[in-house]
Amino acid sequence: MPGSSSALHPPAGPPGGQTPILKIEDLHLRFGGLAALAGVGFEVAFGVIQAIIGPNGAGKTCILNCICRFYHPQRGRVIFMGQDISRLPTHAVAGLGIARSFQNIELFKGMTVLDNIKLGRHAHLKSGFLSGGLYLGKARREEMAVRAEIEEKIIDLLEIESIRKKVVGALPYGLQKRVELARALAMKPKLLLLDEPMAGMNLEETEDMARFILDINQEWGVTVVLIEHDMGVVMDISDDVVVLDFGTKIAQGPPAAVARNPHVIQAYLGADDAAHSKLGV
Amino acid sequence: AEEIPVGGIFDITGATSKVGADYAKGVRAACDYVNSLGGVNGRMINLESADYAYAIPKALNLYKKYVNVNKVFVIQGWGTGDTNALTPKLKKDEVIFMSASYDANLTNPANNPYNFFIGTDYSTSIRLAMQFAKDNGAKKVLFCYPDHPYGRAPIAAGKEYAQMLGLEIGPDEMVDLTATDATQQLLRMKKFAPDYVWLGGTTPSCAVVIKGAASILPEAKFLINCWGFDSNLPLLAQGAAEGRAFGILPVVPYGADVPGMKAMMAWTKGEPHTLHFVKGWVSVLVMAEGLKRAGDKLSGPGLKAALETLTDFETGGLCAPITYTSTDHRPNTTCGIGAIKDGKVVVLVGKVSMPREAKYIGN
Amino acid sequence: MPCGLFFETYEKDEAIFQTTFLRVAMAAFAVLLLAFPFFSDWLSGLTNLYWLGIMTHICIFVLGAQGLNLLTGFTGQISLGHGAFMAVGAFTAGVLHMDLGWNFLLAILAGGLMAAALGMIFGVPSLRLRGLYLAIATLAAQIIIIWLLRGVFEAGAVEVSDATLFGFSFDTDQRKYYLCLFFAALGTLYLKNLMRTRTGRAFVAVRDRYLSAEVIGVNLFKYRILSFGISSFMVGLAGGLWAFTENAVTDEAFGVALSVKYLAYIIVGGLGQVTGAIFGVTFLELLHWLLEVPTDALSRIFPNIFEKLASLREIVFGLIVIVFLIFEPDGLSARWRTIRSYWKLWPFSY
Amino acid sequence: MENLFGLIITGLAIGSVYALVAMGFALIYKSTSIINFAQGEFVLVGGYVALWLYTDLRGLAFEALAQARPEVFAALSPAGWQLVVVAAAFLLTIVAGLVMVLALERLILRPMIGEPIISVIMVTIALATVLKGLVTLIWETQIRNFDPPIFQQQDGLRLGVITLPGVYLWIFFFAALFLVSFALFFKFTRVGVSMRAVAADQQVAQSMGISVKTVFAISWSIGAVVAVVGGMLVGNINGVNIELSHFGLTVFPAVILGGLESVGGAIIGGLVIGLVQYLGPELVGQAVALYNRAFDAALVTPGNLEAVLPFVVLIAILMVRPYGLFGIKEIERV
Amino acid sequence: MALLSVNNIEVIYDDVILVLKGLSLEVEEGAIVALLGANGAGKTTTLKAISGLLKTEEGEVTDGAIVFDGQRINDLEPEKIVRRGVFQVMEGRRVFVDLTARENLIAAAHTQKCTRRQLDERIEQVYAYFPRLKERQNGLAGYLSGGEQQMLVIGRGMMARPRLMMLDEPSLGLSPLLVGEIFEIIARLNRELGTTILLVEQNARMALNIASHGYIMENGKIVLDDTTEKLKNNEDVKRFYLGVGEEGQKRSYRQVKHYKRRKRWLS
Ligand SMILES: Nc1ncnc2c1ncn2[C@@H]1O[C@H](COP(=O)(O)OP(=O)(O)OP(=O)(O)O)[C@@H](O)[C@H]1O
Ligand SMILES: Nc1ncnc2c1ncn2[C@@H]1O[C@H](COP(=O)(O)OP(=O)(O)OP(=O)(O)O)[C@@H](O)[C@H]1O
Ligand SMILES: [Mg+2]
Ligand SMILES: [Mg+2]
Repeated sequence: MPGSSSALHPPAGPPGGQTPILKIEDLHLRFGGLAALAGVGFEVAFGVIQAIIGPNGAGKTCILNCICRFYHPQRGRVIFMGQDISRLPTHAVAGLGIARSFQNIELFKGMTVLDNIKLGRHAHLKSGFLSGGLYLGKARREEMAVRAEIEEKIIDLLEIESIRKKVVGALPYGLQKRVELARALAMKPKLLLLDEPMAGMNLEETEDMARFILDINQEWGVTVVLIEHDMGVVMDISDDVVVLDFGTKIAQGPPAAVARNPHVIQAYLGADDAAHSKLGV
Repeated sequence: AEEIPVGGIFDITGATSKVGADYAKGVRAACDYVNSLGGVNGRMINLESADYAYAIPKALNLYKKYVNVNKVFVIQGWGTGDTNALTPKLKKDEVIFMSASYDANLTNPANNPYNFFIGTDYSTSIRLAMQFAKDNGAKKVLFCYPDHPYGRAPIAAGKEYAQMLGLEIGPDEMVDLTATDATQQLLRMKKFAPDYVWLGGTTPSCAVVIKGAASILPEAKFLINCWGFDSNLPLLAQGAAEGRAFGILPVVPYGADVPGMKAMMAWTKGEPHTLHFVKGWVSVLVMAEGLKRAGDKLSGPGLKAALETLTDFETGGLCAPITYTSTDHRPNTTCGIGAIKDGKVVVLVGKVSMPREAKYIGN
Repeated sequence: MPCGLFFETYEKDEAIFQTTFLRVAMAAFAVLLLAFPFFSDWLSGLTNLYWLGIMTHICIFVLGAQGLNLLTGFTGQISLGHGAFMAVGAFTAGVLHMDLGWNFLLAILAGGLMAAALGMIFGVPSLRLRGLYLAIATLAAQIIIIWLLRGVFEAGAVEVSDATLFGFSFDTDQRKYYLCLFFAALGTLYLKNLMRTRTGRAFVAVRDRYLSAEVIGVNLFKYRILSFGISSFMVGLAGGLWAFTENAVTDEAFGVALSVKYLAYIIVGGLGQVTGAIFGVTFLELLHWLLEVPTDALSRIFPNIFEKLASLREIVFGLIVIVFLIFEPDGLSARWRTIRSYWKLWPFSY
Repeated sequence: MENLFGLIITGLAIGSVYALVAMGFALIYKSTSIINFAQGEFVLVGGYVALWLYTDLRGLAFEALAQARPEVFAALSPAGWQLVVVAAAFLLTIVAGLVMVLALERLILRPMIGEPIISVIMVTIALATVLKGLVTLIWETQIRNFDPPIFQQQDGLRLGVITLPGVYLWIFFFAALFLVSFALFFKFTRVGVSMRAVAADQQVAQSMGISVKTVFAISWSIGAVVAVVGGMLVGNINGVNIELSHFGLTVFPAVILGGLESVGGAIIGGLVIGLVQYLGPELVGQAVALYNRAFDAALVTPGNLEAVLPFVVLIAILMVRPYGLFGIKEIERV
Repeated sequence: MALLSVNNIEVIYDDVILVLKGLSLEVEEGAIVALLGANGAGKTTTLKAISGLLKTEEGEVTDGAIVFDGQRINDLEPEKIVRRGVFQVMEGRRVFVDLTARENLIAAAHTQKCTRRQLDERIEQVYAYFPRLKERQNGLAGYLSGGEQQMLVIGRGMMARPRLMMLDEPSLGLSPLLVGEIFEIIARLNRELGTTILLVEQNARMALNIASHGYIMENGKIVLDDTTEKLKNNEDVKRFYLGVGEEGQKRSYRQVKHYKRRKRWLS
């Protein structure tokens, strides 16, 4: 329910949603002889859950890396809320409201959960090395405000109260994934990029994660780009699916239609239904 | 009777320990020797010695310990590093510091009232060396030294004096204390073709230069400051030093035929030592004489006053007679010049000296 | 959890000393430090060492080591150039005070800033270099700076008079000790605070995983350089204090050996822990000096093996450090944390 | 200018000394990710042990032999015996180096497996103190030299006015020998891959049955052998003294320049640093002279340039190639 | 007698954290056994205890025994255990990032005394299973995509030809097509080479399909163990691991209720 009073962030962008929140135009990315992306383009509408699927090595993660300006494509543009971000430095992208989680967990292993999440807020905080070191007045109030907000909104939503003082490195995989999501949420995202958030989770946790993503999308109005190999999840929660293979888009459409596409079945899904999802079919 | 506490700051294991250890042995042996003769005015010298491994912070703390805990008023020190770091404190605490850094800067009591040492200061040495070169027909000289306070200290004085003597001076060269080769410096020197080269390094680096010069600068001769000239030089230079290397000898080599050596030889039972041992030994003899003259005024100023009464004090020929005055702490302006003969250090000229000119005090 | 800690406010939860035990312990420690000069003579008589001087040096090195820990422990950039940065601080402070007559406080601040500036210049390669490559690039800083000091400025030795502030002169060892203690405490507090706010977290993020830090919005370049800046400022400040406590600055005091020693302090103490620098400096300095006691005693009994004893002392020192690292590879502060967490839950450990 | 050739050759010769010492670093780093700060002390130990065997033990051995079996003693000419002694000292030094490092491995390095790299590096720093202490304890600190020198001055290489002492040719030879043997060793065994695997991830390597201990032992042994041989050779240039260990620091630019994990790189790095030390000051001197002439200035070339130029060049090269010439670029990927 | 039997082991991390609390399981020679459980239940810890890798962390087996092929292996070094034929394919795509894909495979054959030819053949075999790896064989493993790294990790296990292969979440991050294939490959390894398999999986349906026996663990203990046939029909397993709804039909992720559903067999 967009606009609900409990929303942490008001839904961003025009209510009509005519202009897409994210527009990828003709991305080309080469590594030596390997074309990781060969002219991919698609749009992501405001407020949707957009899935990207495709075989291993198809270039899904590369797209996210291009959006975050971590990879620099040889050709093509990335347009976020009407602004061309193809020239920005990596760290500036975060300030615009693009947050992501990573395929191989990229948490700060030696820090506590709380510190990891606080770090997500980095781009939105003000204190510098002088005021911070003195820890008086503004810097202190700012810290306290962040702490309160993280505790009351994010940690509460993701149900990780009990581990917030733990050092991230020793947590089980599934919880680390959740902390990563929490950190991304702390970035006040308008667009949330999730790279295989359900990988390595059992059914129950996958269900939890799906619920969180839906909540974030529906209640907070955050647009989500979701890369996931669990087709059950993709089918159930996404609004639109892009299918990649060898760096090109081979299909796009509503989940049900995509799943019937013979190209997609041949390149990606295979015949064995049981392999599609942890969830019983 | 009461003991006289004396501090000792030595380098036994550090970077300069290759000469520092033997110097320390000299100091320690001499203290024992003095005590064996009944001490000073019946008081035994109690030497508190410690190794500072050429680490300045450690020297500083050792100093503070000696002054505050052991209540010493005289310290046998070692190198440029500790001496420079301690100098301001000495003035404040009125503590006598006898080091092996013979920097001329320390001989001016106006600036450094509590510093004393027994060797010919580096600036006087370099002047004597220039004089020696001039007397032996040199026209062109050049200065080669390490980029280190010890190396740099006398260079200005040397140049000024060489100029006065009408010698032509070539561009300076620097050879590191740990160098294993000096070809490029020698090649540059070759362009100037000096007759004499001043070497202000330590024995290993001087040996490197002299060895390389055998083929590059065969004509040149070398004048070596006191820490670069000892019995190791001929061994390291492998024959290249024969007849071409001349060194400043502030003290006589161990085993030289002078009266003062007998006691030393007897005390050390003939076990061979380097020149540096002798330096340490003499430093204590001079201190002991000062203490003796100070009588009951056992304090920094007391010892200072006593040392400043030394006039032509004889150390049994171990070094030139020593004189300190309240305005001039140069021990003497005389030293020996050594040469290498048959792989041994020999005394070439027993005494070269120059007048004690007031304008050279402290520089 | 029956025996955890619960806090009513976030404020309390974020406090530095969270339990009564800790607060009491810290207060006791502070009193001990403040009262130290009053029983140091007694200690000195006992051990034939000058403890006030040793403690003063410990304070100065703690300040510098906190600086290096910020850079190496928290930001993950090893520096082998901190000896030289300290020299810059010391020389700058000394020369400004003596030649231009600057007040000592201004002079040491300027020394710190000068060191910070140089630190930042030599930190620029950190933009591209990692790990040991960066470490050796900072070793280059060490060599080049000392070369410049020696060769170009012919700095040699500079004498510095005592520090005075509003007519009060820090001229006795006791006063110098308090001065250095004050700055060490200030530096420690600053670091502790810094590390629990935005900037500090960014440093740690850069250390742990600079790639994801960047994606989160941390400007890598800025924080890498900033870390060099603050770190060399602190060590430069330590240099300034050195100038005013020892009244002399010589380049020989700040060689590569000092840089390596700084690194040793924080590794032995515990990288990335504010207590690490304190523990490390204290442990290594105490070990070093306490070994002097048996060496000294033995060399009185066996004067002939004085030299051997000096070598032995070095060997024992090295061996103790090695054995210590084998048993406590994460440094002393790791042990301290274990003890602390034990006390937190006391009497219900486990 | 006429000396340029001589400078280049000498630069390369000095460079080969660095190369030899640097190689040990690279070998150890390659499989353990540890920079061994005690490498310079290995050199020191090598120098002293060789000297002791060669100078002190020789006399004793000869005496014993001449007494026990005079006929054997007479069978060889003094020159022949000299050769035997050199060879024996050489081999025994290597053995001593191996014994030392295997003991170190067993007692110190093995317990540190799996601990933070920086702590292990710290251990090597402490180890340096211990080794230095041992050397001063056993042999005291005085300067000593090989007497008679093993690699005589006269069989050096004459290049115009410059004579390159024979010992440099030997160093050159050994550097090449080691390089070739390592290249073959890594080519024909799978040890190279195992070493790099251990460096990359000790735990995973263990999960594949690679014994981290064995790999550590192998690489430390090789590293130590290279170092003690280096010490023996370097000790012949200008005698041994306690400062022989400074090589540990002076070769850092060479190691880094070549790229930490590359043995070949260490050699190239060493040679480049040697050249920089020998050509750099010359070039700077010429540049200053040109400037002086052009602007009628009187600048002096700063002294001791050869001490700083390697580091200046190092930083410059690292800015272009952050992993040295042949080092492995760290994977940057999310 | 079982090839592997784990008797009542206890594992403690950092001297304080008790993770396995008396866990026992058995794996018959030639069988495929599945080990299922929630995150943090201690599955990985169990495998590490068996392979000895626990010793490389701050973990310790404090009680119980692990017997492989009739011999106790608790106290052996990990490399010795590998030599006896136990190989753990670690979770989390732990490839050697600085080595090429091919070198990763070579490293895995460390314990195998095989000639260069045989080595090449084995590598080709792996490539036959994962053609994508062949294309990327000379690329540094660190630059492979997540799925490619996963293939490589499994390929390494194949290179070692162990008697007992322990796979920790092999299907993680693979495309559905490959997930199907991976399980087929596992079954084939078991069938053709006779490799005994201990499989930790989150994709319970696939795991139970190819395994003959299954263990379910919670909180460091085995709470349920049976043949897979029976497990598949167990109501709790169906509900919490296989995702079959109350009435036996498909559940949807959208319908997940907004309250915490925590059901544990114990506690
Ligand atoms: N930095 C890089 N250097 C070289 N090759 C790369 C790099 N990054 C990615 N690649 C290659 O590009 C291709 C696409 O990689 P990408 O990570 O985008 O795949 P993906 O679609 O996310 O696959 P998966 O589902 O397995 O994670 C892969 O073949 C990968 O090996
Ligand atoms: N090195 C470690 N130090 C401390 N605790 C650890 C360590 N490794 C794991 N743990 C703890 O042990 C418990 C079990 O972890 P383990 O990795 O075995 O679970 P798992 O069942 O494999 O979970 P997942 O499905 O997430 O892989 C977890 O609570 C974890 O926090
Ligand atoms: Mg991917
Ligand atoms: Mg696991």
